[in-house]
Amino acid sequence: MSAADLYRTMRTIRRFEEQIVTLVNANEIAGVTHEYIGQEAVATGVCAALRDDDVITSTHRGHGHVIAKGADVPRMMAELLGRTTGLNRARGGSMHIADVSLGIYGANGIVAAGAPIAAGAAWAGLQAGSDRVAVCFFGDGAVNQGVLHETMNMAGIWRLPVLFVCENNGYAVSFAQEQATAGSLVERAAAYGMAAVRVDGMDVEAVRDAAGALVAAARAGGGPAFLECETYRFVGHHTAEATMGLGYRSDEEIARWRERDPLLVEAARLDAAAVAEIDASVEELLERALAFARESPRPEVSSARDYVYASGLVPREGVAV
Amino acid sequence: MSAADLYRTMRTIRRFEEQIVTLVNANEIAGVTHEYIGQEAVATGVCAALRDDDVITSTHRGHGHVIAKGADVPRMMAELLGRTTGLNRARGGSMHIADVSLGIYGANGIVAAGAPIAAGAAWAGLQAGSDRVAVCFFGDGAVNQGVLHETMNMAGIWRLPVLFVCENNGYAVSFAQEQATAGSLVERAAAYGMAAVRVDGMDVEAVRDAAGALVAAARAGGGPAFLECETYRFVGHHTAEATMGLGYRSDEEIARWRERDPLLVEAARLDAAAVAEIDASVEELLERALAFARESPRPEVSSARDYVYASGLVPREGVAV
Amino acid sequence: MARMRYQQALARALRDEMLRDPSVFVLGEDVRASLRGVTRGLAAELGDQRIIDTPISEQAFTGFAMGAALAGHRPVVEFQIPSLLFTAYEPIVNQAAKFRLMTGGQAKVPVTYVVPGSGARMGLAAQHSDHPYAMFAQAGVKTVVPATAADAYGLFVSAIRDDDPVVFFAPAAALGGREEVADDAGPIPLGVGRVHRSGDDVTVVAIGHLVRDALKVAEELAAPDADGGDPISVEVFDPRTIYPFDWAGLAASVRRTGRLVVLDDTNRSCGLAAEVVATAAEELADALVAPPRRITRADAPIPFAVELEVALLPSRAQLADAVRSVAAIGPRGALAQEAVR
Amino acid sequence: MARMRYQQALARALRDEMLRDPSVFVLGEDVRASLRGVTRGLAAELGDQRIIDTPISEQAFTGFAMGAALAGHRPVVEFQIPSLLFTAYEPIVNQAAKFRLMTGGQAKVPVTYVVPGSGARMGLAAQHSDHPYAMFAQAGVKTVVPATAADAYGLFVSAIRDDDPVVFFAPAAALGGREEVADDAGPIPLGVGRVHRSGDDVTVVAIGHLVRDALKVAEELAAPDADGGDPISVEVFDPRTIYPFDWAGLAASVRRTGRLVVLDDTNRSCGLAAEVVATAAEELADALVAPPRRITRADAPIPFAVELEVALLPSRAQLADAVRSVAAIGPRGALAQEAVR
Ligand SMILES: Cc1ncc(C[n+]2csc(CCOP(=O)(O)OP(=O)(O)O)c2C)c(N)n1
Ligand SMILES: Cc1ncc(C[n+]2csc(CCOP(=O)(O)OP(=O)(O)O)c2C)c(N)n1
Ligand SMILES: [Mg+2]
Ligand SMILES: [Mg+2]
Repeated sequence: MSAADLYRTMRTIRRFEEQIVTLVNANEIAGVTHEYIGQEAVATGVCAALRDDDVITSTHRGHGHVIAKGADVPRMMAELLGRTTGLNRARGGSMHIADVSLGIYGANGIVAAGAPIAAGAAWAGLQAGSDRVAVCFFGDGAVNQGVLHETMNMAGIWRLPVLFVCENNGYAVSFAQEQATAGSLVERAAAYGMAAVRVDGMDVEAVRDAAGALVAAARAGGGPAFLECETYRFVGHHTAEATMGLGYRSDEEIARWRERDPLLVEAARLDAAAVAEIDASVEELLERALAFARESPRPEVSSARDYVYASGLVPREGVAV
Repeated sequence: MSAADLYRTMRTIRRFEEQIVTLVNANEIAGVTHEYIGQEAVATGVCAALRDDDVITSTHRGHGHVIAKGADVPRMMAELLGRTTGLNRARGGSMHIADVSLGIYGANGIVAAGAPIAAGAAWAGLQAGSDRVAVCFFGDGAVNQGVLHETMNMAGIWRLPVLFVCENNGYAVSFAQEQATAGSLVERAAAYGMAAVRVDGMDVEAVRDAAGALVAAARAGGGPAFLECETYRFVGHHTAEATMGLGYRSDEEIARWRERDPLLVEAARLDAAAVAEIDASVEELLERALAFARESPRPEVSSARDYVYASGLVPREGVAV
Repeated sequence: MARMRYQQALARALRDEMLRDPSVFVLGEDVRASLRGVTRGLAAELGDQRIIDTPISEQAFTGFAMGAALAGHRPVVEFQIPSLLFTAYEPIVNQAAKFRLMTGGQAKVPVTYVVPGSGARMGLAAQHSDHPYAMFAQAGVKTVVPATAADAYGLFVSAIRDDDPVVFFAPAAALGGREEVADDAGPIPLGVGRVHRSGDDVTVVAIGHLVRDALKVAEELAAPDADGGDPISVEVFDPRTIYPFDWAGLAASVRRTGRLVVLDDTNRSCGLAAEVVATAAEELADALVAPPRRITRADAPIPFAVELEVALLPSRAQLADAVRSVAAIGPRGALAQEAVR
Repeated sequence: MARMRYQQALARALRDEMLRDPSVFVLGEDVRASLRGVTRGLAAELGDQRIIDTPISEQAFTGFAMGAALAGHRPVVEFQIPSLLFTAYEPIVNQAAKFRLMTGGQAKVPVTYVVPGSGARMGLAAQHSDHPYAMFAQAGVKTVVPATAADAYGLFVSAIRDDDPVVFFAPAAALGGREEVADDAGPIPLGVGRVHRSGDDVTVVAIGHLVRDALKVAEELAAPDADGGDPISVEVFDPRTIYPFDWAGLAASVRRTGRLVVLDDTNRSCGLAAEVVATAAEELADALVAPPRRITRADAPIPFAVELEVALLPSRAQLADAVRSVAAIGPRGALAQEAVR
């Protein structure tokens, strides 16, 4: 993927997220969303190393991963606005957004829950004789969830082509990573006998290169690997944090990291005209996406119990009929 | 603890377990029990490094730990025979045997479940200004349970005085440790920033010395530590295995390990007369224990719903009254 | 006497108990920053060892609380979202709640597990909208779902002081409600319901935030309807504690009204409403003049789109219909009492 | 046609499905050695990648199965003991069972979770004696509890072929039972009950191993009793599937008998018996001539001593008493049908 393409993806994620914040604040999107602002280089760099048939599992902070893996942006927007044209037909929303046909096995509301799902998908790839890989994205907070360890062990003993991507943005909500985590993350992963690498998560090319090498090794039968990306979120944990005054990090700290904005880092490698052109086309895409979403229908209330079972079973209502 | 005392404890465990097998086979004990035969040096060596006010959490294979921590053997026997004089008033049996007054927070039917309980007890010790420690015993199978990792991390960041004792007997039921576990056990623990040591689990003095050093460091504020004891169970996973023909290990392998029987190893360090005297007194203890148990009353059926709540609440029966 | 929000009442109860009893401490995610609003200011006031931020390790910190409890503490474990209880079910139900029985009464395990925001919250979708109190009642674990600020205060105090594990659900939809809480408010015993409104015709059992809905419907039905239909006198009974349930309170109400409708925001199947209706059908059959009814959540995960979410939750309209339908059966008011005697 | 034990029927169903469909594979602890007897010989016959021994990592291997299912496989996940489902509840209920809804129908998640030995087993004590099927019904997850060998065969086949997550409980106390299983036995649909014995006076709903007890009691009561009391004609209805439940089958039976007793080995509170009784009270009130009754496990963990264990489990004597008590109310047999019309 070229520098321009990397920048374009990051810009799309950034502007998508900024729009989402506006729409949540305007009550046009229900619930809360967790923005990927500041971390764009991670999803973009990692997914640049992936093929369409590779699988990813994502997190509560999932829009970036889903865009980078190639999901349709207008249908993402429609999903978040709760429209039937949405990727998940308005059933998923931000925290469960998915496109299984693109190997996107879903954002996830539960920290670290995507890890074993990715491992199962990776195993299935091996069974099918394919060299596809599965990438499991998770935050620094997730490294203390037992299921992640269980999964790293299983990937280790069965030499599954799983890339564990830890986005270390320094915090799990308010809890600082160094306080939450004994030892170092890469050592933890290395103890399962897998390659474990740390990379500058604000430099999309560095991420792409590191991920590319680990993915190539996994495709070649080298088993699982672990990539820690040092990154930062420029905004609150979620859209509701703004009014909460949690005060767990300083304005200076945020400003310091903003200097290393991954979009600026990559834009500096392009000429200004190219950047401007990309920026303009991203605006156009997002306008189109929003218009598409707004024009799309809301779901019928009578369909509220649809899509629960594949067998056609319809769940019981809450009143006797 | 002297060599004679170490041997006495191991001999008590061994003979207790052998009696239990006989009693289970004779249907005098209900259910299944998991024998500690072959692993006596671990519980004995570790508990030799402990004080009465230290806490332990144990496993499904718990009799050895409970005896080594000082529980009353006749009351253990009574418990297993389902008598009201039992340690747990016939409510616990083999898999839940406990003596909270001696810091024995229970055998446990769930693999690795004792780990966080030990950590909580260790934290409470710190709060009380005490230098007591908590020891969490578990098998090699438990190292792949997520909750153990979560606990090691918590013990690491809070520098809790917990000694994690892994009894690596090579198998989790039928599944060989090397196949089940990626990387090495001590490296896994070391990744949490704790001292991690491997010791010959068939030599009680080696275990005692290694545990003693780690316990002393923990008492002095050094935080958690991990001790892997290489050991072996000479018998099946549980009393029911005998008839199952699982065939996951060879007779040669068992014979090889039996040569390193921890009782023989320690007996060799004592003179034969001392050994004979200890053996005789252990027989006497066990006869007394069995007699006590057999003479003790069975519980009243009318008490079946007692002891569930501390508040005095009595659970509902299964029929309307 | 202060009028306060439910969430503030929880915070006050916690602080009062922590000041009263040094063995009480809090364990959970983001509790120092007080993401859920129940621990605000406490870390600064009481120190980091009384308000402990945990790593994202629900199984371990739940088990940890049990260990600390066995060693003499009274932990309060905060769960940031309700479905985390799924992950912590084993250490709560299989370890803490069974320990006393398993050891023949050797020890008590006084842990409070609190979810300060349970149930659907408009747009949080399937994994953040559960209200899973019935699964604890099913296991015989003490379970509390207070509806109002004063009840939240008194029941949180009781939960913390209780010598057994208690799971405490604060419904998200109730957190903003206000009520007077006396300056010298004390504990409210577990297992005792509250009659929010007396009535003669129909007993409505409502739980948590649904009490508000039940009261609204009761008020509406107290007036003659548009078609000139008779007013219906509804008694609103809030069990407050799900386990143990106040069966005596329920019986007293149903024996007077002869009719029962249960409004419950767990899934329909094997939910709390099932238990209440089953018990009434079995044990109060002689008092019932009409078949008991349930209004519950549908048996389905909550979809993201708000209109779909609302469609699956129990509604006032459903309740009003059910109350009308049972009120139409059999004699009413004092008459009913004669009839069943 | 072969008479076989329940456990053998499970093993045969699994093998048949694995031979038929290469996407079926097994994941669990000690499944190659076949500790639980369901996978005997399969690793040797079908290879290590079809029968996979897992580390002791229930959360991870349960989630792993979901990932493999999304990628086209049909995993069968074996849990060695019932309480392991507590640990795996999140990945089953919150992940696998919600995935289809959450993605608006993008994918199916055909995983079977099997416990080949659930419930109390005489002396296994509190943590190994649970029979937690109601917690899956509560969550709307397809749940099967077959009572006999032929049902175990046909329902296991259906569970594996089903495109949704299915939790399959084989009661420990049923594993030894024998029944004819046809050589060409096929699937038995989920959600369809079985009338084991027809009767006119009382419908007994019995689940899993309790079907045997219900049949015994039905037989006893079919004869005039020692005091010369009238024989009672008991219909024994086994829903076989707990979710979805065969409400139509239940209704058909209760509409004939007018009386209902439910025999269920989950805890009393919010258990399956509560759901059945509540539904009957609400929806079949016009047919019931006597109040419905429940015989369940007590709301308590199982103590070790066998006499205490037995005291907490539902018993034949309790069932017989309950059946007699309801049979004593209202007109019997054909008369009853007239009376309720
Ligand atoms: C198992 C689990 N525990 C707690 C939560 C609540 N929660 C949601 S996001 C979050 C913090 C996650 O931190 P991290 O993994 O670092 O991801 P980040 O938000 O920084 O991207 C928490 C505690 C959850 N969703 N799942
Ligand atoms: C969480 C959990 N999973 C599975 C089981 C069933 N089980 C009981 S003991 C055991 C093997 C344990 O192996 P290990 O930890 O090595 O201890 P050992 O039996 O060798 O002493 C298994 C799988 C259980 N009790 N708990
Ligand atoms: Mg983070
Ligand atoms: Mg072992």
